[in-house]
Amino acid sequence: MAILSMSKTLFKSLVHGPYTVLYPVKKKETYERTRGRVEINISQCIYCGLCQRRCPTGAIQVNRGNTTWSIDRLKCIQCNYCNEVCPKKCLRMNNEYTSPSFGSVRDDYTNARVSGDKENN
Amino acid sequence: MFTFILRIIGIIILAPLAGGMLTGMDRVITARMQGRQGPPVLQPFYDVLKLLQKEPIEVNLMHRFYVYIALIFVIFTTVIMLTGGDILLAIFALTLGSIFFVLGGYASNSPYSLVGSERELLQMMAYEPMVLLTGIGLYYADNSFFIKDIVSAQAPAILSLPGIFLGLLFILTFKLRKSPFDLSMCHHGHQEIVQGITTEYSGRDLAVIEITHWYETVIALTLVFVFFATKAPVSYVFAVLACLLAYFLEIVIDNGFARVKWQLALDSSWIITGVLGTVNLIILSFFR
Amino acid sequence: MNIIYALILFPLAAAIVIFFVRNDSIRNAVVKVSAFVVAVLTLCVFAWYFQNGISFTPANGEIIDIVIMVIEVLVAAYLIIAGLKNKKYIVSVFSVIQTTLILWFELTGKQGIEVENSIIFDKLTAIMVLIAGVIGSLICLYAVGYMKWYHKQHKNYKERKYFFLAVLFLFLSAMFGLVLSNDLTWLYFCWEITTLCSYLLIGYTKTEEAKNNSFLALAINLGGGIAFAAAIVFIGINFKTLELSDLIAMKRSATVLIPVFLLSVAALTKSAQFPFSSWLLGAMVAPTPSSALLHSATMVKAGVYLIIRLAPLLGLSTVGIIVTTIGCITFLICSLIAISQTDAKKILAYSTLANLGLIVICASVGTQESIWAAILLVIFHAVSKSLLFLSVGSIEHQIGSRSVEDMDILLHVSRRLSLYMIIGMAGMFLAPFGMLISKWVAMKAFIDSNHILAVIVIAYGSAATLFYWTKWMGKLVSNANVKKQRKHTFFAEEEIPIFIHTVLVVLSCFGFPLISKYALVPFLTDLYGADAIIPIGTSDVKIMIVMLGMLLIIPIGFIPIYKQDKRRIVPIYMAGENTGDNETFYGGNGEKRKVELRNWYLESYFGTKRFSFWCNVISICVLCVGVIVLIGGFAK
Amino acid sequence: MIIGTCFFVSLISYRKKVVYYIMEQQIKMILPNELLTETLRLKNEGYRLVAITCTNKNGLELSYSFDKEYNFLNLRFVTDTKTEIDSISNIYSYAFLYENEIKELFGVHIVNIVIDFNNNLYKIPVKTPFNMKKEEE
Amino acid sequence: MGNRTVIPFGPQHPVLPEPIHLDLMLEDERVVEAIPRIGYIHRGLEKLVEKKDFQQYTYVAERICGICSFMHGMGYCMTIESIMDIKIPERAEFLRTIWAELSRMHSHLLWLGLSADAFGFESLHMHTWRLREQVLDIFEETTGGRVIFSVCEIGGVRKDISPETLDKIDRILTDMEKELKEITHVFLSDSSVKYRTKGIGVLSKQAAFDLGAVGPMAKASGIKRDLRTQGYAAYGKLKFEPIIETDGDSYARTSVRIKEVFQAVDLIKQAIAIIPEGGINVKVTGNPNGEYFTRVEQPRGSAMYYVKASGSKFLDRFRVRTPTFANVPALLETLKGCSLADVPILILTIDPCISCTER
Amino acid sequence: MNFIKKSPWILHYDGSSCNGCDIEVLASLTPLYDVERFGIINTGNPKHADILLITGSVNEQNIPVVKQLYEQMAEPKAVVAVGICATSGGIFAECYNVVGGVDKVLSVDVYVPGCAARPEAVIDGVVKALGILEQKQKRMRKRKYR
Repeated sequence: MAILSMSKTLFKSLVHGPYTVLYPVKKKETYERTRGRVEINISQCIYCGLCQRRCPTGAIQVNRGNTTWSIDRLKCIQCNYCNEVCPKKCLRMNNEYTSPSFGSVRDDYTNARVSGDKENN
Repeated sequence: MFTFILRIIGIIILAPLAGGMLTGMDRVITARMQGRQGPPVLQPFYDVLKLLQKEPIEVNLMHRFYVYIALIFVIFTTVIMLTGGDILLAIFALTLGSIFFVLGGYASNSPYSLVGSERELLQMMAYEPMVLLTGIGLYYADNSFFIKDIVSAQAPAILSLPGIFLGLLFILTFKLRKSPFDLSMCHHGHQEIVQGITTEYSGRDLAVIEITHWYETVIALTLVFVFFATKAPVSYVFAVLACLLAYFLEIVIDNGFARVKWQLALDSSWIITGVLGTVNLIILSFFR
Repeated sequence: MNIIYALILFPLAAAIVIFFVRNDSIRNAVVKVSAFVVAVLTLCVFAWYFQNGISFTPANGEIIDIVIMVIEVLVAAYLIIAGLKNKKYIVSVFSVIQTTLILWFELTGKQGIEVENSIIFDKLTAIMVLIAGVIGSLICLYAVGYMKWYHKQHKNYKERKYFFLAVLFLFLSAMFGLVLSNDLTWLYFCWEITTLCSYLLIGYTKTEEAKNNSFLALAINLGGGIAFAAAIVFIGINFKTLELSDLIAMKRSATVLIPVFLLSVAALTKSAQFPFSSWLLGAMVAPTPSSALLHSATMVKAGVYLIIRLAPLLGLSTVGIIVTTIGCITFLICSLIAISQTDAKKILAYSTLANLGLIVICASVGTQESIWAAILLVIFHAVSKSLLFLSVGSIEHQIGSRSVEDMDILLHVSRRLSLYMIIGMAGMFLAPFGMLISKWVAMKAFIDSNHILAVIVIAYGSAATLFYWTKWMGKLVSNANVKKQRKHTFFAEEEIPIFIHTVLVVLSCFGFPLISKYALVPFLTDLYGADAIIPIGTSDVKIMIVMLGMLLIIPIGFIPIYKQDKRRIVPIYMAGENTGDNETFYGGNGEKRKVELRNWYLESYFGTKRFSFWCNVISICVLCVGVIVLIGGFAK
Repeated sequence: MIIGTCFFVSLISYRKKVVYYIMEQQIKMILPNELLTETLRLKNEGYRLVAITCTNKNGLELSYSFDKEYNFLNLRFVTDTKTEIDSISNIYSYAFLYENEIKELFGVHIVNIVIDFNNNLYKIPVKTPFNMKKEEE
Repeated sequence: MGNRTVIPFGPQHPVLPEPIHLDLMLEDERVVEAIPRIGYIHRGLEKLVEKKDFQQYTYVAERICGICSFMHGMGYCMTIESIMDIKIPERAEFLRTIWAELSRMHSHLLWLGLSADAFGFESLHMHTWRLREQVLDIFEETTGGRVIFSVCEIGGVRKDISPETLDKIDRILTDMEKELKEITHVFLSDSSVKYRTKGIGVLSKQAAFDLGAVGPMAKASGIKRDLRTQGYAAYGKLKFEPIIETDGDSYARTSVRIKEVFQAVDLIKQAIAIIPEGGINVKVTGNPNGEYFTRVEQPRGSAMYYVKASGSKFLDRFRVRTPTFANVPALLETLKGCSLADVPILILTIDPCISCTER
Repeated sequence: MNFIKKSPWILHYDGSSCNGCDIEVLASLTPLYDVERFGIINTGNPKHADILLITGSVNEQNIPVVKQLYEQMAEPKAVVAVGICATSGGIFAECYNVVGGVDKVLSVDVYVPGCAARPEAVIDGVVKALGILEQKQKRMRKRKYR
């Protein structure tokens, strides 16, 4: 009969205090490899469209004519495949994840200028 | 007469506040034991106030009636107990309230509510003998069923009723709906019968159930209280401390056990009642 | 002419008339009128003699004695032949034994014993007469409505309504005689007549099961009759008296306790306590009015009535302890077994057994408080239980089933009926209704008289009681969806008695302080010579009246709230697989599947099999111990 | 269509040149009507069913995979949607899930399944999704 | 059967993390019959091979299930590698092994937590999941994702773990082992937990064999079968014994999983000790042509992958037989005659991964 | 005062996700993230819930379930789609049995991206939904008093 065998852990936790990361106030540190969000250094992009073709979900749209590179944040699965295939290595996986939104988020990058919904960045 | 009415109003208002605060503390301590930060202490009040603001929905017309009437009878019990009334009568009134609550579960005619009701009834069957024996034990000890007489006795009742007190502590786990005996409904809904009787209640009705539970907490702790209180006012301090300690013990038990099945719930409580309660009573009856 | 004669003889006459009227509508009219007259007579007798009571011997006692003897012999002959014909020899044997015994005594020993008061009407008798008269007449009225459809639903039984109704009235007559007699031989005669009525009614349907059960009932009750007869002989020979009141007035001694024990055994058989309980369960095959009248409200009360009468001699005496123990076993075990039953009448039967057990405990404890509780229990139980039986009878009529599980649609079939039913059940186990008040006082009485076993038994037994009543109640309030309304007829003859019963249940709760003050306290004071006090404090009574008031007022108070607060109705939670009608969900193969909800019966825990045998063994052992102790003369 | 029902019963075993982990790929071609006898034989030898796989390329190619300890073996035959294939759920009770699935997704006509969901295992908008091309052609 | 309660259990139910439906037929609380219904998560991802090329499909394979994500990715890659005759670098094999065993730890801890929740032991659930977070931290540090790693690729792995990080992992695991012992002690010895698991859902060795049970379900019934012993990835170079129990009840299954957690710790430590230097991937050219069956041991049991390719970028057929699929018949067997209160535990006891099952 | 901001109760339903988001939703209840700090309870019962948290895309079979659950919730209520599958169908969008994101069936209030969505993102999403709940509550009250 082992009853209350949990009590040691319980009291230890009571004394130790919460293990909780008080998230909105304090953030848990991210790691270098943490996959958050794809970003592009648009000035280096050559609009080859390789990322668009390789993207498993079709989140990336590249338009060579308008020199725009855009990504649908609600489609991106952060697989990092685009980054790997990019011949110019101008794509980068950010540590910050895309924050939740009220509607679809499409980040458009035209040459050297970032446009789009600031709130959702 | 006027002061008496004032007192009753005071009880009706203050008892749920105390119960709510206790529940809030319970949630914080539980969270800390689980290594979590936990909600604010006032969280139970937020919950209830939110529920009161929600859109009222129901599954059929008769459904809500039972929880309101249960609340009324639980308040009635609280008033009887805290004004020093007859402890057996209080127990009966409480039972009446609980039965209405159970009927509420049946009235929804929903599968999970029904199973919850059955389990709740089974639990009532499991703990009711001990509650009755507690009243009887107190009568043996102090020759009165009236709480006002019991709390002004020469010696605390615990001295002659240690067995009964332990038995009561055991069934408090049922009363406060704590693990391992939270078969019929528990505060965290991860259970095979969803939320048991409360599954079909929402909004205001759920708030009423929550408030009922606060009153019940006060009632349960009053039962602990009377075991320690004597004529001397200083004993009241000890009695309150004993209540808090008992409540803390329940929290520890809540966090230290897996939920049992009905067989063990019934067996264990009847055996505990049978051993602790009746042996204590038999010994007492010898010395009468 | 004394009105008491009228009380006894009128039902007898009615029985004979009803037996010979073969036209349905005329007979129904006769029954209705007779029932009404019986009720009026009862009330008259009650009003006349309640205050002062009366005790007397009829002028022509000897003729009555002879008539009784002749009828006894005829009945015995009938029973012996019936026993032989159906190969139930034990019945014949029992019948022969007791008739010979009593005949021998009547012809030899009885000579020279003067009976001063053959008939005594005191407060207890008044209450019993009131119960038998009022409830009896209501049930007779109900039987008219009940029998109207009974044979339509059960086509395979032979229609013998005239017989059924006649026996009911015959029984009423016997029951009045039973509670009024002080002369033990008369009491015994009435006792035997009730046994006969019970036998006839149980066997009414003439099915194999009914036949077997009726003979079982007969055998056990005749067994009790033997004990009764032996007690009479013993008393007559040893104490040269045949008056119950004289016996009670005697001092406890080993010799006095022997007839007391025998009478108690007789009472236990009549009240169907363990180990004699099986007959009452079998009796449930009879049509419901007879179950209500004989097997719960009145006849079985005759047993406990006798024990209440004997109470001053029981107490903490050997016999008292034995009877208490048997009562304890019956109360606890039957409460537990009732949990495992689905048949409504079976539940009621077990509940009856349990409550009779409780009354037996109260009576045999024999203090003023406990007898106070016992008598109140008799009253409340009679009213509530007969209400429940009648309601179940009507429910069977409405929904065609006696199973508790089928009653979830009752709310849609007949709202009124379920309300009556709920009030009846509340009367059985809820505060502030009668049964609970009496239970409470009983508990207090047991504590005060240090019957610790009884206290514990009552604590556990009540918990079990709570379980089976509440789950039944739950079925009644559950709002099962029924797509189409069933057509039903609820005869006025059925509803009026049920309604009056319901009113009585509620009124008796309001009125119990009055009963206590005007009937019980004087009776108990007389019986014990010491001032009896009401065991419940006035403050508690007030609170209870408040509670009762709340129960009546709150539901009405809710009506305006409901009118004002209309809500959106959503389907019940079915884990997201609702089909939309609260009755079905999309099941395993994607097709609609009906939700079925069933109560718990915990067969493995509380099943009959688990308990019955051992409890019978234990209670037989207890009785044997009693016999040994008494024969050895150790009793005190 | 019937090309797949190759009329030879042969044991083909590949050996891969992978150094670290080699898994025996035994595929035994059988005829549809030999399925039950072959399965029964394997069952008696102590084999357990691992999976039933259907491939929709040049006819419906059914592979029944079995294992005994770590030994891995496949039975294979080719069929079409019309041929009745006997269920092996009488031999391996737990085959019913695989068979129902294949029946529903590929339209293989498997009969006598112990627990037959009648194409209700999954609720899908298209009928036999893995066999759509055929129907379009 | 008028005497039975028939209730729907799931798809949405608080004890079910994933939707599965059961029609439960109860007598009192005893389950007389349980009829399952699946298909709530059926996506039809096997068909997706026709739309995603075999490289992209790695990401789909990983998302067959979020708990055993790595194993699915690895199984898929191994199959393609076998078809294409690719020998991946040894270091990659070791890295795969380390991640696979970490996944096993994560999966078993997750399961332990859920089962604690199923029998109403909330604090145990919380503490188990608290420990699990440390494993997730290792994942995040080494792969960049907490549950979906995207680290396996055809021809090796995408990311290397630096020696410092390997040391750190070793340290973390050493610390964790102590805490794990404290928590698992409760699972194995607390009487209230034992009351809920001992003798519940007993599956005899014969029944487990006949019903095709795999993984801990089979191991707990005494069937000694662990595909890791066949030495895929780097398992051939590590020392371990498959864990078995013989009771076949829920307790035995808990015990098997707990032992496997410690075994996983041990295996990771072994792997870290002998991991060779070198590259982590080889370049893949061309398209696969041929077919192959691969079997790997997942936390839940053995999984089978089958790929048929005919030289194009798109595969002809991808098929996965997941362990839960094989365990469903055993689950239905154990459900018969259990109590309603045991249903959650019994469902969890096979460690159901419905999303794997239905694909 | 709107107390709904202080105690949002969630109902989690797994549409047809890969489990990744589900376990992250569960993880956000556990010590490290502990959403009970905000009064959030995972009720598992639509009747009690304020926020419907859906992970995974919807398919033929679970569309009625999702609708049913939403209908059984009391106003004010919000829908939060967690994970890429729930927002757009994700990598499975082209599967024959995937209808698409949750917004194909219900009006989604907050989209939480991520594959799998991190617990922090789940918390952010729920907190964002609180604002919507508050507005809905205000609207509801206005309707009531009009």
